[in-house]
Amino acid sequence: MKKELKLRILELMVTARCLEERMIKMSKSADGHFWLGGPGEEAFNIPLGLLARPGRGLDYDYFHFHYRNAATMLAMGMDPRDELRQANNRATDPFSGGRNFVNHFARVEWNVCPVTSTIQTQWTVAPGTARAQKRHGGSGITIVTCGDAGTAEGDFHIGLNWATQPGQEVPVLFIVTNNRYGISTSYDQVQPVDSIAEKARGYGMQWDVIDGTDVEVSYKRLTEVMNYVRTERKPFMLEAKVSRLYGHSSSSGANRVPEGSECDPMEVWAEKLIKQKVVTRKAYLEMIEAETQRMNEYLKEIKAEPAPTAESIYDHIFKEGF
Amino acid sequence: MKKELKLRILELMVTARCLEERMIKMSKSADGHFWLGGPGEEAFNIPLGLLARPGRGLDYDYFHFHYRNAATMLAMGMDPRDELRQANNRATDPFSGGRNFVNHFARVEWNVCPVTSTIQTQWTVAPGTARAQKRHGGSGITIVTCGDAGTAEGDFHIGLNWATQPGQEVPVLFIVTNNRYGISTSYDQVQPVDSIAEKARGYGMQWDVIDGTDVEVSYKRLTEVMNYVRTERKPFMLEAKVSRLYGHSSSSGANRVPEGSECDPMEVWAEKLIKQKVVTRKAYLEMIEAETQRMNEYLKEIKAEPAPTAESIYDHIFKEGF
Amino acid sequence: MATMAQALRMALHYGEEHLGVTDIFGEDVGPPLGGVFTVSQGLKTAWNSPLDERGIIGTALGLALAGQKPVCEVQFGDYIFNTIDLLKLVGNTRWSSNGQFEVPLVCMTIVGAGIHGSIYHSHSFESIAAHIPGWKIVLPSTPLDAYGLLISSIKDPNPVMFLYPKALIRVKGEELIPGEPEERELKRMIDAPTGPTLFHIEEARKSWKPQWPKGLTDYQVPIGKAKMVQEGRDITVVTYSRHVFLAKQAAAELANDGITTEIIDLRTLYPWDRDTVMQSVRKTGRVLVLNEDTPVCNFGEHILREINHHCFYELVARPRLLAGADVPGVGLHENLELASVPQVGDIVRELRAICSEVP
Amino acid sequence: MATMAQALRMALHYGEEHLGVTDIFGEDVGPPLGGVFTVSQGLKTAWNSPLDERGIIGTALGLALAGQKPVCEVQFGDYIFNTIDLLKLVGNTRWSSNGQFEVPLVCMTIVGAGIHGSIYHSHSFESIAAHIPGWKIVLPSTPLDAYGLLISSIKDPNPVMFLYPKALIRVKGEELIPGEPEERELKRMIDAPTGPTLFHIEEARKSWKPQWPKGLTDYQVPIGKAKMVQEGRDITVVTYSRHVFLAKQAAAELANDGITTEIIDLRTLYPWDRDTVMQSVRKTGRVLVLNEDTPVCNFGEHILREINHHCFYELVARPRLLAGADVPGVGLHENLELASVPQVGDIVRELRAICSEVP
Ligand SMILES: Cc1ncc(C[n+]2csc(CCOP(=O)(O)OP(=O)(O)O)c2C)c(N)n1
Ligand SMILES: Cc1ncc(C[n+]2csc(CCOP(=O)(O)OP(=O)(O)O)c2C)c(N)n1
Ligand SMILES: [Mg+2]
Ligand SMILES: [Mg+2]
Repeated sequence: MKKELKLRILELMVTARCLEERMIKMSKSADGHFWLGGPGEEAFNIPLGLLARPGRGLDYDYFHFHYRNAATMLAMGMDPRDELRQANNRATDPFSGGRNFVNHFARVEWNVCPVTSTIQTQWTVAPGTARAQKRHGGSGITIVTCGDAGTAEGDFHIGLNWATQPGQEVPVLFIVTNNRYGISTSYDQVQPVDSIAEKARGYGMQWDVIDGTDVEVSYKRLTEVMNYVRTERKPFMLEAKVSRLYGHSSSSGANRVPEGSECDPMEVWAEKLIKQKVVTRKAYLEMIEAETQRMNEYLKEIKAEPAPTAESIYDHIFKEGF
Repeated sequence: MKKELKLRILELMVTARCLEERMIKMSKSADGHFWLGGPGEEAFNIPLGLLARPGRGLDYDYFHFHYRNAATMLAMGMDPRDELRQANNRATDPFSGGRNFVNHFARVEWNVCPVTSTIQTQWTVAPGTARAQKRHGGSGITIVTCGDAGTAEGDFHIGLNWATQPGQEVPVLFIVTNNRYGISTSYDQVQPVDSIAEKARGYGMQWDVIDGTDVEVSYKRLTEVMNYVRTERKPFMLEAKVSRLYGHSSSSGANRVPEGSECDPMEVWAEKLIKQKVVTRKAYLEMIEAETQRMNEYLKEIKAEPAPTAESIYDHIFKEGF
Repeated sequence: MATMAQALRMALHYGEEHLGVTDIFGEDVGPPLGGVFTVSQGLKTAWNSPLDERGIIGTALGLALAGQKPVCEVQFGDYIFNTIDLLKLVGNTRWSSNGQFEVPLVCMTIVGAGIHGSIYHSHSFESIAAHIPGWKIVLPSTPLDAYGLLISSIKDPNPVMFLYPKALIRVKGEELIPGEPEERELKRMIDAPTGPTLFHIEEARKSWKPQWPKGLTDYQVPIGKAKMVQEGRDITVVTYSRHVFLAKQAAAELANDGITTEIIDLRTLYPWDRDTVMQSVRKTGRVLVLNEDTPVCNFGEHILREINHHCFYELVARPRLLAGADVPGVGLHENLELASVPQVGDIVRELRAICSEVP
Repeated sequence: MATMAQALRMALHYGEEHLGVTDIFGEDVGPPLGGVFTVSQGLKTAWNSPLDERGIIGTALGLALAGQKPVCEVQFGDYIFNTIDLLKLVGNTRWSSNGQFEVPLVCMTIVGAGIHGSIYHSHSFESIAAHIPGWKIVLPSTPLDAYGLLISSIKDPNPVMFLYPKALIRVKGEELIPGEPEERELKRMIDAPTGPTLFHIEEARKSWKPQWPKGLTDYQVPIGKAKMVQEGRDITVVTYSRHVFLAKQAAAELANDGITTEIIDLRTLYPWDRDTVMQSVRKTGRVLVLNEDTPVCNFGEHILREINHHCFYELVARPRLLAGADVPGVGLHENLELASVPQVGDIVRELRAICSEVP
């Protein structure tokens, strides 16, 4: 991995973290109402975003995200202000116009399909975009993410089954970010086996499980499996073990988990780069400082933007005048 | 296998076949409106019924059947007239009072839960009865059956997942009778892998695939796996390859498939027993003749029974006066 | 004349050829069967899905998000109830994304009783469908309307729920579809050969190709426009689907007493044609809303509310709903089916009651 | 006074101890959390299910078929829409089996807007629920009613859909539940200790045991009985849940003009209390039906139909429905939420409009 890339990933990690922390604070006031997001998943989610091919239409990748993919969106080029606009439910929120919760992305220019609150339904939708891509040709793929607990829904099976129809295997990268919790219910209480991805075997699908808190492991394996899906035009299931550093959401205590209880991939990566002299500790701390500051300023800026109006509730239900 | 048992199974096969053929004829007239059922599955379904433990309450087995289990019900002791009562939608139909299609059993005295038309939902219900049985203790198990195509529903995953919860494995025998068709859609068009049961591995569940047109194979393996489920109090998935001798249902041509295109387990078993001198060909043919005759008489008899009344549509919606 | 199944097949063919339809799919929709009611025989984009309604709706949504034009089928309306959350997503995708994503899909499913379908081949779906925002909902009663509404549904860039009546699927029309050949000719051209077993059918269809009529057009029935089935002075019946015909029979009986009945076939349930309905009710002052869904939160109650709101002081008798019985299903025996969904006699009874009501 | 969450918890405890409840389960219902709204803390039969609503309803049905008495929870009403087919099965099991199988289960789920819940924590469910035959449906507005209705629901051998309002779950009651201790005492006894993170919460609760109040009774609110919240002469409001309180505020405004409003809290939606409603409407001649579900095939339209049918000639003004807006969801921003579900100002406006209507 080149030095520039290493540094770029650290920078994105810091941006993502500072953005999420900014939004956590907002959720405790009328500025935000609510937060849930991805601290603890950055080492995986950023490589994912860097390797993805956002764009509009069948030549690009399609995305069906879980609600913990802010770092992926940042790596794909999202302006953090856009995320804050949604968190602060401004009319200028480009994803939903102030309608949806934070981290519920939708961006048609990047093929980012609307993130839904209904857990796991995205796995039932993903084979559809991939089918269109398979027919179209090229190397565009569909990327769909979910959490570990959500894989209990029947939609888990449906996604895998539709992606592996005989003669119609479709290019979907199925990703489970396994933080070993669904809200308060631990993995060990509800999952019969060590790995979720292993179930892919029953569909004749390739699969793997990796440490998603390790940047290099994630980057390397994602490169390989995305290449496989792009060229073979077949699905792959990747499970990444990740942390959930601020708990489930603001409703269940968005506070850091006790020091050391879960791996903080940003800290780990920073220490590594400091050791490798890619960055100094001072520069790293300044980076955090600067990004925190930037997010504060962004928030001030976007708070001045217009709020959605009452009448706007009727906008965009149907397309008219076609 | 004792001679008596062999003969008993042949008799049951003949009864089941003659009953179904009687109902197929009914479906072509106003006597029945519709038919679907189990010819081609008898070599498996009869051993299943013989080995099951019908009765009321937690000390007995619970059943969540597919609509092809008439032979199982006969093996459990069902009076063929009861089936004809449903086929002819008499008020005396003990399963549904003339409300439901043929082969939609429900018999509380035997823990036969209502057969639903909604494909595969029974797999989502089965872990519930099994959970009660696990808590109760004893050796009662839950038996749930389905076809091959229906396993595409999300409920397939749900059944397996709920039956294998850590520390809460429950005694369910999951059975797929694989006739390689869902109405007109062949197995090869929609199933990515050779065996459906293999998916059980992803849940840490034991599984097997057998030839369900072979009486001895079916009887032996069912004895073993039922014993496993009864004593280990854990689930097992068994896939049985079967025939669909009269097509999907009366709506899609209830006519025998072309001679030799699918194995007729009754013919195979009869030939075997004739060879083994357990039965003579003459006795076998007489048996068919007699059973056909018996079914004709039963039909005459039950047709004289009362029809459901218009007012009865409101009966049994709610339990009143508790 | 074409049956409704043939009309739908021709409209789907027109959609494939001229309107960009990319996928017609669902359980048994592709070869060899071409649909359990023959609707999708011989169509070039038709394919068989796994037996999985959630996957069907999900895949249709995915295809639509990726710019395709899918027409998906749920084999029976009775089996669509495991997809309500997904139908809600389909309906809210455009709105939730603040207008970014279009969802140009059509979902077809056959509904209603009347063919001894028993508990699970008799369900209505319109009342729950109409409660799901973001969908247009149509429900034709004739082959010509079926053709025209399906063309309109395909052309519509919004999600359209295309319901059609089981009891009428094999009934021939009374009006010609533009471009429709003579009846026997049509059958020869577009009905797939059949056979006694699936094996024979598969064999016979291997070499079969439909000959599509050349003159088919994009004849449309606009979404949102009701049809005045017959005019009358004394009472209005607002209905749709199979009950249009039962209403006509009931009206014929009343005509013997000199009562003339105006019958409106809504055809589209969302958005429905308020103008036509209100105008008629203002004229007659009496109205029966008629359908076969169960009566609690029935779509007819919605119509009644609007009629009451807009015509309250012009009504000369209580407006009424005649709907299915409040029971968990339609039983198989004829006695049960007839008692569970409105029959001609019931309609006559209600019409007379309304007409004889003296405030 | 107890909050609704505490009231429900006590009723569930009473159910476990005295009414044969065998399983209280759902997502995060068991330890350590005891429900995302604390409803099932400390209950001995509470357990965590997989994240799977279909599995929850299916297992509840299975348990009930096997003679158990399950109370299952769907974490939010917004997530129940993937189970409608199963809810239909639950509702038709007794009837389909000709009375053989009882399904004595309770399904609890929290509904409604009012807490900035955005699109997927604001849904109503009563209209679709009421369209599913075979279920009783309750929806309390106070902790005391919540207790009494939950006891009744558990005692009922039929399936009961127990809906309860998100916006009121933490609101304290104004009436004492029989056997309820003093407020701080109650909190000390039955609220589980909390902490800043899940790790702390788990730790703190390992050694915790609730102390259940000794004097709890089987106090019941009968299913099917509405509550007369306040009497009035001029107009009737038929409502339930959170809108009982908004109606009271609106009525207080109208009282300034000398208009007195009768407010009925239905409490049970199926079967609902026709007697109380009709009696009131006959008295006042004017009625507003009020709820927050979307307006097409809204449960209020069902009530309106019945009111019209039974009281048409006694009505002195058009009866109306004030419901949620016909939009795909409740948007997050306050402006959106306030515009999407009826507010006090909207209610006042409608009440005035009905009262000032001159035929
Ligand atoms: C269908 C559905 N059921 C329940 C919920 C409520 N809910 C939101 S997040 C969540 C837990 C998800 O856990 P997991 O899938 O492991 O993802 P994580 O949050 O851990 O990333 C639950 C139960 C929901 N949003 N959708
Ligand atoms: C949920 C649902 N979807 C569709 C149907 C219609 N249908 C009835 S049987 C059937 C095919 C079932 O095939 P399979 O599961 O292989 O069982 P088999 O009939 O072959 O025994 C279909 C699609 C249904 N009954 N339920
Ligand atoms: Mg998780
Ligand atoms: Mg099959």
